[in-house]
Amino acid sequence: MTDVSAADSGGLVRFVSRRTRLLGMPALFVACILATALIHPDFGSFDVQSLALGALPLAMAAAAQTIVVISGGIDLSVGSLIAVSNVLAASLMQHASFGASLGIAVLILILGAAQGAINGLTVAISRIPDVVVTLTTGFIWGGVALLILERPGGGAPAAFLNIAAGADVSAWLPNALIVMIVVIAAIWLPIKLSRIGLLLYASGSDPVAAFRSGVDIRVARTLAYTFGGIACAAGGLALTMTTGIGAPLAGTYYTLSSVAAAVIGGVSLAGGRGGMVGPVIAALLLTLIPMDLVFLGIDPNYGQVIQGTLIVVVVMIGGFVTFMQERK
Amino acid sequence: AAGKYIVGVSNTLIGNGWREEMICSIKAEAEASGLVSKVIVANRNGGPSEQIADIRNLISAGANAIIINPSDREALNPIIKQAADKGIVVVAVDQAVSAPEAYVLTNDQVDYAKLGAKWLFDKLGGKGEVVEMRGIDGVPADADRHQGFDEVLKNYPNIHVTSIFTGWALNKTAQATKDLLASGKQIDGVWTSGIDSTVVDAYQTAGKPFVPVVGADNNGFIGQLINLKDKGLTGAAVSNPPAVGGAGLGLALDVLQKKEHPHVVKITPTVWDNTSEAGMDELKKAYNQKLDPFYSVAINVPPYTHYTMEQILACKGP
Amino acid sequence: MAAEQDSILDIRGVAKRFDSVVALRSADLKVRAGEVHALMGANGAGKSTLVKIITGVFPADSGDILIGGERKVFRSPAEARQAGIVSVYQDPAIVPDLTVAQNMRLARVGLDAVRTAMRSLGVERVDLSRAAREIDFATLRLIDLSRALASNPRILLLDEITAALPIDLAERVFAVVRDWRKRGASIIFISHRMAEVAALCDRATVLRDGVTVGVTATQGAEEKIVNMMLGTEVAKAAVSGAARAKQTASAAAPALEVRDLACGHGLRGVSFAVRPGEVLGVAALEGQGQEELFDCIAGVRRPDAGEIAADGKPLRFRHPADAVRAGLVLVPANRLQALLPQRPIRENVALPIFGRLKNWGPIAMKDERRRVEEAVRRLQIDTRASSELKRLSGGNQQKVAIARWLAAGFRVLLCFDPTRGIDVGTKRQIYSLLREVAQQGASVLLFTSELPEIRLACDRAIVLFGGRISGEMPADDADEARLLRAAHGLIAADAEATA
Amino acid sequence: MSAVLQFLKARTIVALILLLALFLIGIELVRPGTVTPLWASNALLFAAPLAIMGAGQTLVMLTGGIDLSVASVATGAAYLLATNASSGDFSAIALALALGLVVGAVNGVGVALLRVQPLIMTLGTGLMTGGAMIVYSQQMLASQPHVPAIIQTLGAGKIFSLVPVDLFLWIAVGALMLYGLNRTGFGRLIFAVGDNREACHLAGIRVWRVLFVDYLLCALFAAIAGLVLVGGTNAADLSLADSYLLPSVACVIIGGTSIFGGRGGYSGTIVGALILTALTSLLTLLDVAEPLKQILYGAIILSLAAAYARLTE
Ligand SMILES: Nc1ncnc2c1ncn2[C@@H]1O[C@H](COP(=O)(O)OP(=O)(O)OP(=O)(O)O)[C@@H](O)[C@H]1O
Ligand SMILES: Nc1ncnc2c1ncn2[C@@H]1O[C@H](COP(=O)(O)OP(=O)(O)OP(=O)(O)O)[C@@H](O)[C@H]1O
Ligand SMILES: [Mg+2]
Ligand SMILES: [Mg+2]
Repeated sequence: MTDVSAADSGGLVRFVSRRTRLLGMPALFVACILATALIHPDFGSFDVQSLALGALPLAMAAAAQTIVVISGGIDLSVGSLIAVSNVLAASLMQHASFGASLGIAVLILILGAAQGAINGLTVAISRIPDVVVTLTTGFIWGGVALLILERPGGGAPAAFLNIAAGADVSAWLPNALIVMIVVIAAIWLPIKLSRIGLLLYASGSDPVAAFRSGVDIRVARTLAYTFGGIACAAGGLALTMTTGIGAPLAGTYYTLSSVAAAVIGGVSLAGGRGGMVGPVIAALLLTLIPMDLVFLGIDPNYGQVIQGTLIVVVVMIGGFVTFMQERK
Repeated sequence: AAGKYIVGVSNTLIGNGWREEMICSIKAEAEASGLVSKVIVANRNGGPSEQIADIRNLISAGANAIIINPSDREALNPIIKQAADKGIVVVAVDQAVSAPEAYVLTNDQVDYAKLGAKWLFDKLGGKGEVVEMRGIDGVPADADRHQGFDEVLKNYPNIHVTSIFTGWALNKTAQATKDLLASGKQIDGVWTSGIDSTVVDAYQTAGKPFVPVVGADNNGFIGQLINLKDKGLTGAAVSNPPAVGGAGLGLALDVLQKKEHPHVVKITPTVWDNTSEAGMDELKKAYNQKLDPFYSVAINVPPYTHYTMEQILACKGP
Repeated sequence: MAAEQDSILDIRGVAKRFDSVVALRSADLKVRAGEVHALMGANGAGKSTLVKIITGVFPADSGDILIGGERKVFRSPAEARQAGIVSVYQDPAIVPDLTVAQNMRLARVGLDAVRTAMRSLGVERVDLSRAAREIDFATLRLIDLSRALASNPRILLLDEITAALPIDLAERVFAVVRDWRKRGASIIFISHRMAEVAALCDRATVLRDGVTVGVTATQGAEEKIVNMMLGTEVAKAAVSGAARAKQTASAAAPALEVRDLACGHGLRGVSFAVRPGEVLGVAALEGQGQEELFDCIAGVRRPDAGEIAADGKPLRFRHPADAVRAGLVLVPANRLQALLPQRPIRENVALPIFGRLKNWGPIAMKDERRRVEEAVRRLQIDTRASSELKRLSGGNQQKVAIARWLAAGFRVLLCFDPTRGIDVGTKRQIYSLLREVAQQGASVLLFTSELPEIRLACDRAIVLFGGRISGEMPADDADEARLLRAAHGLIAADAEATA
Repeated sequence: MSAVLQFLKARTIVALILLLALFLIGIELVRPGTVTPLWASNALLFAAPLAIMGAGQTLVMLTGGIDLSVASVATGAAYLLATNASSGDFSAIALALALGLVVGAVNGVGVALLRVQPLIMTLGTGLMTGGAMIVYSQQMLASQPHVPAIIQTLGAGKIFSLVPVDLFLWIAVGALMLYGLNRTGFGRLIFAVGDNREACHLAGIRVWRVLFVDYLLCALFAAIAGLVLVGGTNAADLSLADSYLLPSVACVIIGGTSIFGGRGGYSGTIVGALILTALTSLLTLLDVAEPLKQILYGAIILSLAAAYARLTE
């Protein structure tokens, strides 16, 4: 009889190609760090801290976008959700004690989940495409942020700000990096390790097949946006933590860059494919690029050109590697 | 010139003519002073978080002085303190920061609005319908100007105001102005937060009689004030020189050479109207037919800046 | 009365319409406990729709479903599964980006039970940690079935599960089905292969145009079933294989010649030639290099070695467009690869015409309509749901994939299992169509997983085994037994002797 | 009732126009005296550049892509025109359109041949174009920029002070788009590639050619829209068209084109652009606070989209 199991021959190739996909981003990142150290021999713990601090909100935004995109959607309200949490935190925490500020942070995470759930339910029930829903709720949440705080202001207790500042464990392991890893892991691992992750990947990959396998697509979509909302709220808190204030417009920069980070990090916009490590590293990479431009002392007018080129080239390299593998 | 200082610049709004000119003035001043070996500009669209990152990178790149156009009053304080602790001179230009370590050299935005509004309300004889064309909601400079506008408005109970946000965008302003003109709403005067010539253009294409307009010292608007005076355009330009950038560097270099300086310097704006002799003279003197319409005509801020027109137009640093 | 008492599943007057298309008018179906019940009907008769209604994919517009005498409406396949009613749908319901194991967890099915089922189907060696998209279609169908079996169904619905399976794998499915019948489960079995139905099923319910037209025991009732399916007149008019016109051995240069073609692990050196006006059949078990062979000739893959020549001219393809230009056109096995699901039939059929830059300009609408209508007519495509291809029934979609080349024109038609999921009536139409095409001077290379088709449609057959040709014979000698032996690599010498 | 629904389902564009009409009635109810011929004429004037940019965006989104560089291209074209006007109207216009072709070609090569995701490719080229314009502007501080009279007429002129001149350009673009998408081979291919790229490949179509031309056309439309815009504002700065990026995508989606490609068309985009422009204008005239305006903007589009989904699903 014929052998239909085909598991034997392709095994090694698959092993390697899977690993390259997994290791590609970290390898690229390490290469970039080494390049940076070459450009700027003084590269030290101070810069590592700068990198982690700068990437903190973007990493959260990228995490939020990743969760939603994996489930087959896209969230163009990420920036506004971040803004709402940011101004809410800054206005509530202004005169709060450290303990109270932690309580407020939890409250804001819950509110973020609620906002995300509203996005998700609207998408699930109305049958309006994700893009339209989140584009418009993006305007709505942006307006809400302006209602909460008309101009930049507010504040937070020093102890709260110090959570992400400095490096308590080791100079080379800044607190911001620890916060980033712990928070994103706390959001992502429960998804990844539970049935929820399965639901998200399945409904993103092939909603029809998922439904026929017994998945309630609407539940899956709502869950994805809800977790995305939590990650956005964490992003808003991170913004408060790193800037000490609330700014109603500060979130706007994160909508597109979160999508860029997710895509550069190997998440397919078609849904169902990708992980969390890639986008987070992509967020670090996107923070490293402007840093290198400063170190190189490049005419800032060329900065934008170079940044655009680099973003394209990174993705191109990824595509080329897959292309060569497929041709094999 | 064999300068010895490295100068860092942090700017978080790009594609904006005023900011471009500000950066050019910094480069020009660096060139003219002969004291600077390198100007590093960290330039991108962003908020306080991005700006903090940029300042950290400038510190790391070894800047002796950092000129910032701050995106927020408070948010940068911790990093400014860190920079000052390392002996770096930090100058905030255009908008203020509250950090005591920083030198602040700003155009007084509250005054900017006050002067223009006062001129307009007086011109209207203290009564009428005024449109306030603001910038972007949630941005500090816009909030400051609105505050100044409101303070003056309190003294004119018979002036009624409609506020519109233009986003400092040409086409949005054009559409909003045309919509207002088409709506048949009574308009007696327009105060703008900088997108001025577009409003005048909208009146022209709509074929409506001009009403008094207040704008900034943009080259295009100043040209209109001069050339359209015969056609009935009255208006005033309030100065808001982007050369504060270069002035900030001048100040920083003074401090680096151990000259004493007050920490806060406010440049009070001036008003040039086309209804008075003196104003018209100033306008004609300032107008530069060749310059881009959205570049400010005020290229120097004495006594801080030392460069020539050619140098700022070349926009080249050491 | 007694029969109704026995029925574990009793469907009465179910109707369903999609916009203007009536999929089901009034379907009745009674299935007894412990029987294999065939659900028969031409393409578009409404079989798949009925399956989806039973398992809660979408609701019926009217009618009742009784299970064990109780009225039931399931709101989702998950609910149906819990009630012991499980389906393997016509299109795979396996999520491509998840691993096999994850797919099982998704459906809340125990892995041990799945392994047991996979063993019974002979696919236990599939690595459960592989992503489903990396697994070939046939195996995926068996995994889908294993998953269904693992949830221990009372009623199992199999929608054309054997359509994409080669004989050997289909046999395993039959064995498993028989085994489950013995255990008391009821199986609803949908297939267009009469022989299978006769051998496996106890009774058959026949749908025509969304209405149940009859129920019969399957034993010896093939003719009757066909008549019920197609309506008597149509059935009589259908062309039989015997009407095939014999091809005289022509001296003309081969339309297509393949020499020592090798590609990857699958294809290790194959040579043959197809004459103009000839239909050459290709028979093989799963994975013997037939896919690589067709892909190479159609320019989809580049061969590692060997030569392809058309009309004596050697050709090298860098893109399928090169092959199309040389007149070698492919009807791929998986229709999803060939079709534009959101576009109308007309655009699907006309598609290849626009491959040439000179046709990018204004479309000659009249000429296009004529061509398309001609192709649609020749294949008798049901155009009721023509505005979006994905709304067509599976069989009609398959016909569109062939129709486009009739409209565009070709020299050699490469048909990879074109009758997969096509009803008896249409199958005969397609055979006669292939003959007709050949008679007009074109050539056909036909791979089919249904061995009896070779005799009906081809002039000559080659059999692949292990990436090489293991047998070649004239169609008259290509009975199932010989083909099977060659397909297992048993009669290479024997075949040469005949040739 | 169900007959009406049936009809609307078959002709989604009618549903969309119905929504636009309802919306206009709503405006007139909320603020009587708003919907006048002059107001309508202004709405058309400002909808035209958006709809022309939307034409390009429609082409790209029908293939399942998106072009985030349109705003930079429009701005760049406008800026090039203004700064080169002194060297002659014709050459300035040609230069502006050439920018569109160059960026479009780069996008096309990246997306079609190198297979970079459209979103990333165009995000990158958008940054590159914007950056290049900044570099360029530094050399042009004293270039005596102005906008040629012909472009001013195009972007701001009105015949009998009622019929906007750019409407004619829009009609030409619209006719070209509707004819091109429905009646030419290239149009068919755009839908086909968006629906199933692999199927096109197997049917012998060189997909990259289709995509390349597609992105080229999109950028060209963006450059044309930039010219209309700068005609309307009579001056260019480097953020001229920034505020058009999201609306150019939004009007296509509101018009019923799927972001995954293969389904939709330009007629929906036309109505989408009109709805967005009318909405912006309404919000200007409603004297409410900015945050509320934003909330209203989002909420109204969302409810229109919801109504549309109910009518057509
Ligand atoms: N989602 C849908 N939208 C519109 N029409 C549909 C849809 N699904 C099925 N139909 C139509 O319903 C009819 C019955 O289709 P169904 O898939 O049940 O046929 P079938 O008997 O399974 O045929 P086949 O043997 O070809 O698979 C067909 O005319 C088909 O076009
Ligand atoms: N990721 C990639 N990186 C670099 N080159 C690529 C990549 N993907 C494809 N190419 C090259 O791009 C060219 C075009 O590819 P190809 O012929 O497959 O595309 P196409 O004909 O436009 O579309 P299709 O293959 O879908 O018909 C080829 O020369 C191929 O080698
Ligand atoms: Mg079916
Ligand atoms: Mg190709």
